[in-house]
Amino acid sequence: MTLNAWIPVFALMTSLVAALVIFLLPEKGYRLRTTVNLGAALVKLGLVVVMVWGVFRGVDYGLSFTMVPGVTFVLKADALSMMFAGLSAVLWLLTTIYAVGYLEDSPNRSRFFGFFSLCVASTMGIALAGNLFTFFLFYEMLTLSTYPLVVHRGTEKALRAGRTYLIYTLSGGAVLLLAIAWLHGVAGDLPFREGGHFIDADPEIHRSLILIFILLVAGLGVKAALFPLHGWLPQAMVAPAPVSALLHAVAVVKAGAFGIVRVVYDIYGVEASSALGVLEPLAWLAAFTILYASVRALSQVDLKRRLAFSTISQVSYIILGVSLFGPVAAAGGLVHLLHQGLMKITLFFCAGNYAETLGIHRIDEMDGVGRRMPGTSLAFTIGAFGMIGAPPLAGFITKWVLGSGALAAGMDWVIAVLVLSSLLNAAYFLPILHRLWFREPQASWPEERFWGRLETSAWLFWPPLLTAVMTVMVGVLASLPFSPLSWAELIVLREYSP
Amino acid sequence: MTLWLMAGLLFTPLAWAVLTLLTDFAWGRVVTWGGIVVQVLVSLGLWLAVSRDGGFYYGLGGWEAPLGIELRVDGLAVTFVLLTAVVASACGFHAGVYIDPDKPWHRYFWPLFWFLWSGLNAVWLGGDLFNLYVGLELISLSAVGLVALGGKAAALRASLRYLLAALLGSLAYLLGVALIYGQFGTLSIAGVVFWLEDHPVPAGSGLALALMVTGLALKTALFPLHRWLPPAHGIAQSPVSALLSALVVKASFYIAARLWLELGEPLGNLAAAQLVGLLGSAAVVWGSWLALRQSALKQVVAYSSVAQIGYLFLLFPLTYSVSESVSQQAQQGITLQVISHALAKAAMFLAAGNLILSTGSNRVDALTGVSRFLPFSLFSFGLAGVSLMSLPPSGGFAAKWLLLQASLGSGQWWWVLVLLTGGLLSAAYVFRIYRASFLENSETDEFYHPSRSLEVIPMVLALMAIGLGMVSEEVLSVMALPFEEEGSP
Amino acid sequence: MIRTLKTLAMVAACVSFSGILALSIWTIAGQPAPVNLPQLLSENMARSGVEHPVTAVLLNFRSYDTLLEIGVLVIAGIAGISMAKTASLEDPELRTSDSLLYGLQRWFVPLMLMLAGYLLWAGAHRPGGAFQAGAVLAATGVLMRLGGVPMDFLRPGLLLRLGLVLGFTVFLLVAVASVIGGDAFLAYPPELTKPLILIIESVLTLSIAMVLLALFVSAPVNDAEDPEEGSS
Amino acid sequence: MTAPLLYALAGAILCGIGLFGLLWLSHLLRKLVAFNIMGSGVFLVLVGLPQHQGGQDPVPQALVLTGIVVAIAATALAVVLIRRYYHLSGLTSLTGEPASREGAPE
Repeated sequence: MTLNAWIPVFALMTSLVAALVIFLLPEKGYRLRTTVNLGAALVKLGLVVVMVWGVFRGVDYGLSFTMVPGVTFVLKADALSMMFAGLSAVLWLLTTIYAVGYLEDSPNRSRFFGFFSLCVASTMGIALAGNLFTFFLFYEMLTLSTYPLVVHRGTEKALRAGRTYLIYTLSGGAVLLLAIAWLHGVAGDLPFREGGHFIDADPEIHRSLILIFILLVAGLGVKAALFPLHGWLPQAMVAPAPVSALLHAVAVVKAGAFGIVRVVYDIYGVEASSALGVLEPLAWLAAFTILYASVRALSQVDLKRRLAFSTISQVSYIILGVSLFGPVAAAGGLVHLLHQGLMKITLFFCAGNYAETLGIHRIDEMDGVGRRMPGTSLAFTIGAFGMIGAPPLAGFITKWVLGSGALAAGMDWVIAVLVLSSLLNAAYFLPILHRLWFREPQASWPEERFWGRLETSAWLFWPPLLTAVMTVMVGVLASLPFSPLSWAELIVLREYSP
Repeated sequence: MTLWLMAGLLFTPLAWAVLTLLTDFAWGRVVTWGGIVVQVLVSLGLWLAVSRDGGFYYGLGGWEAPLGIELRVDGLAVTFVLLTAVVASACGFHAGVYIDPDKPWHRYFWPLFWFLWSGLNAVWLGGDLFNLYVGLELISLSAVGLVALGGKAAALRASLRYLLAALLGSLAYLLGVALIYGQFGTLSIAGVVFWLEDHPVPAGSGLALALMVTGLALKTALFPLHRWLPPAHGIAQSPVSALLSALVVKASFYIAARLWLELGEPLGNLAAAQLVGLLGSAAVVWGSWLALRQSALKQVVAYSSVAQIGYLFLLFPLTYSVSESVSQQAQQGITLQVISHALAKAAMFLAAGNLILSTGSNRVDALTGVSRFLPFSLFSFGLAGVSLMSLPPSGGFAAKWLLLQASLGSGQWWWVLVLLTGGLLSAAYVFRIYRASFLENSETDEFYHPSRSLEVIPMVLALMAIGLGMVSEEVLSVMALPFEEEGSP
Repeated sequence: MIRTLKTLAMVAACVSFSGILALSIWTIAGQPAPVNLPQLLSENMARSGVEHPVTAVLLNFRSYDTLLEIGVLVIAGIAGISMAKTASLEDPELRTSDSLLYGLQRWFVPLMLMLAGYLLWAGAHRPGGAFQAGAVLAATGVLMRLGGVPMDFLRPGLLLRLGLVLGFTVFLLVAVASVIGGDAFLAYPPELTKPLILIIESVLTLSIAMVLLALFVSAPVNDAEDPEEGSS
Repeated sequence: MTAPLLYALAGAILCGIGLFGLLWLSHLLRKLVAFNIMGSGVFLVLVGLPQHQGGQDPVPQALVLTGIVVAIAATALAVVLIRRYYHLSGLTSLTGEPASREGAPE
């Protein structure tokens, strides 16, 4: 096997090996652990950059072997997987930096960082999986490795949330397994392929295909927090901030959304799914989720819970994008995979900073925080405006492209959904911003801590600012090559003209 | 070469049983470790020989069936021989450190251990119905002896219950054997199959198969005949529990499966196959539910065995009057389930033993907060749990995948529900243990770390159970090897 | 009332079990068996080294069964003596001081020993053999025991354990010796078959008697208990 | 109807009786006796059925001999266990106190 076949394996291994090393390190080995963590994150980022460049030039990275009789284990790098892999590699690095600061002096760090690395390894596996079977393998591994992170604090509340999380995700996993096994029985071992496999499927299996599609979406929809399968996400907010950040921005919800993209594009094929008539109901479901979650977000008083509902709403943009038939909308949906990640992780980092520095968890405690923590609040503001869709930020690009796509696909009602959703986004983010900047601060903060010169620890201070800057950059520089938007267009080009 | 290997395989455990009987516990440990090395090498050698040249029949004493006893050395048998070598040696090494050498009655652990091993090998290789009966009794009696070893009233109660169940099961099996002999005049399975190939099925032979399968199901603890298992497996010393759950129940199942695959098509019927499958499903659900409700750690693991054994019996409906490929998938799935459950359950019991050693209590609640101490054994327990939940990439998952394919392929979709529900239920009881260990409100600051050698063994087994899924194709390919025709009856 | 009903149900179940079984036996008995094993056996008797077919089956054709069967017996013996936690297996309660029994022993014991020897010898050409002889030998031991003859060798020491496995060991060694000659496990060299079987039979007799006797006398128990795992 | 067949049919009846005792009686020694009755029934079937037509057949006779040894070993072991169990708990059955219902949290 050539070196190219091994690069995806190496990318996977970096965090897997890191996890094992970290588990074996003693709790006190703080410096060594941080070095291993950051070193692995950097190596992985390097490997992903190599692969991105390679995929752009059309190099074939892939490895496969028969695992169970009749099924192969396939790792493969294509344009779509590189988008997800790139996102997780970049954000893993930042989140690791952030988590090192966030968990300073707290117990069980070895355990935390071990599972954290396992979680990233699973995400990487999901990105690089070359068929549904391999995808499922890492999808379930993700469930297992995130559970210890969700219950990390070990309180009754955390354990309850962990239980809800497991019930949802494992049931979803079971449904997904059923769907995959059934599909395997109907059509055999299907590799992910641009254009899909069912363009000229035998009409006799149409009914099974539709049923399988529903099962697949139901299984994946749990992690993607599609209505009505979203209940676990707000509860999982008890986890430490870096976990929420990673769960929401990259790992879990994106794994679900990414899976749906894979199913629609690379298993069924967008034309076949459209012909089967399964895309339009999916679009309606996504649109409903967008609006429903936004409305629910309005009434949340806890900052992280409000952000959670915002996530539910935003992830459905991705699903909406892929379920609108047409290249433009597709690009909009795909690019949101990245954009939402950047914006949401910014917001969660900031929420974590508020909690860690000032002890603020509720929105009504946030009066005047902007003066105490201007850097963090600036990042928060950028993230919030991005979510609302203000030009020229990342969120604006998404919504604009999605809107154009909807027009091109002849589904004008989507425009109304987009506008309404933006208004709702504004309605739940602007009051926070108002409190941040324009209200008088309270006499004292709930639980204030000091870190010398900066407003908070340097480990906590820089990551949100960096992601905020990126949020601006991906918006402003959207038309450059290798920007998320151009990469999404590359994917769509390959999908629609296989 | 294979002659030597076969002789070594049969001779070593029996000889070591004698040797260890003549020593005390500490010396027995040293002797046993030597024997384990020999036995593992011989098993591995035989496995390699068979995977290179294919299987063969081995006539003991130079006599061929039906007059003498022939051993059937095929890919499946040597796979299980190797599995036994792996699991038993892990348990042996663990027991050497785990069991208190100062109690005088513990010296009898080693001879019983070796007799158990020899009985297992006899069953995997057995091709003669009556010889299988003797092998089963060898296993049952040594297992009962191990459970009862130096025990107090509760252990004796459990072992008596176990003994009575095992004896009843054996008698039912022997009654079936008597009918088969009366009907066909031979005790060799291959002989019966050979005759049935070109003759009509004689009347009255269905009962023989039913009796044998029922007796073996009782020995395998199929629902609703499972009630002897949890007390016995729960109360034995952990290495013993590991041996019992991982290997002993599999021996009787193995015979039942072999009988069904060879004789099920001519002698069985559809209703019986579905009934057995239904009982297996009930075992999956009921066993998992009870596992969820136990407060003692080892009882959770023991009831989990009841549930996992249930899956095995799905073999019966999934191989009866279905297409060749579906039957093949089902057989492969069950084989993987047997192997992965053996590895995972042994790992789980050994890890549970370590946790009990650490916390000084068998209660699940006592695990509160122990994940803080990063117990290696908890991690092994968790990894083994992944295989029991049949999550990827474990061997349990590969097994479930094949069984799903077989159920869908044969149109018996109702087993799909059982497989999926069973997975979720097992997740429920496994995560209950994790949950306890993650809880952070305990005052306990004391945590005894058992020695590394105790902790490494379950970890190795658990990693093998996980890794099995990735190499299942290779493992299964040995099973499907063609038989060397010369020497067959 | 409920108990009566349950009993009736159980009786009905067991009667129908017997009925089905008898029916099946009746059906099977009506058809000839396709394999004629007795004929095959008599053709091979010359090569078996003994004259009595049952002994030939036990110790030659199906000797593996017998080897494992002795293993089962040894296991029972081991498990039995593992229950006795005292240094001596003597239990004074089991001794009777009946003078008649004591007196009769002098007559019975030699007689029974002779009987055992005869049974062993007879096994070569008529019903009899190691097990029957061993059982008689064990009965002699039981009688002596009840009559109050001290039997110090029945401590769970090395001697007892050696006695338990003596027959099994010899059998096993013979079994593996054939392999060194390049033959299958348990194959006797043709010229030595008869003496080998005789040796095996004799030591088996001793061991069987020892196991049965050990199981009989290993009854005493003391109160030393092994704490259950994690019960503290 | 030949003598061996009669033995086999008697064996069937003994099997039923033994099964009843094994399942229904609770005293452990009685259970054990019932096991031996059932065992005898099985041995009768084993030795009777093949000799019904073929005349003398030494193979089942040898098998029964082996079976008897195994049954004796099992019986002896069971007696030792029962005795010790009785000594420690004062119970002669498995159903008395200290009983724990199946599945009940302890």
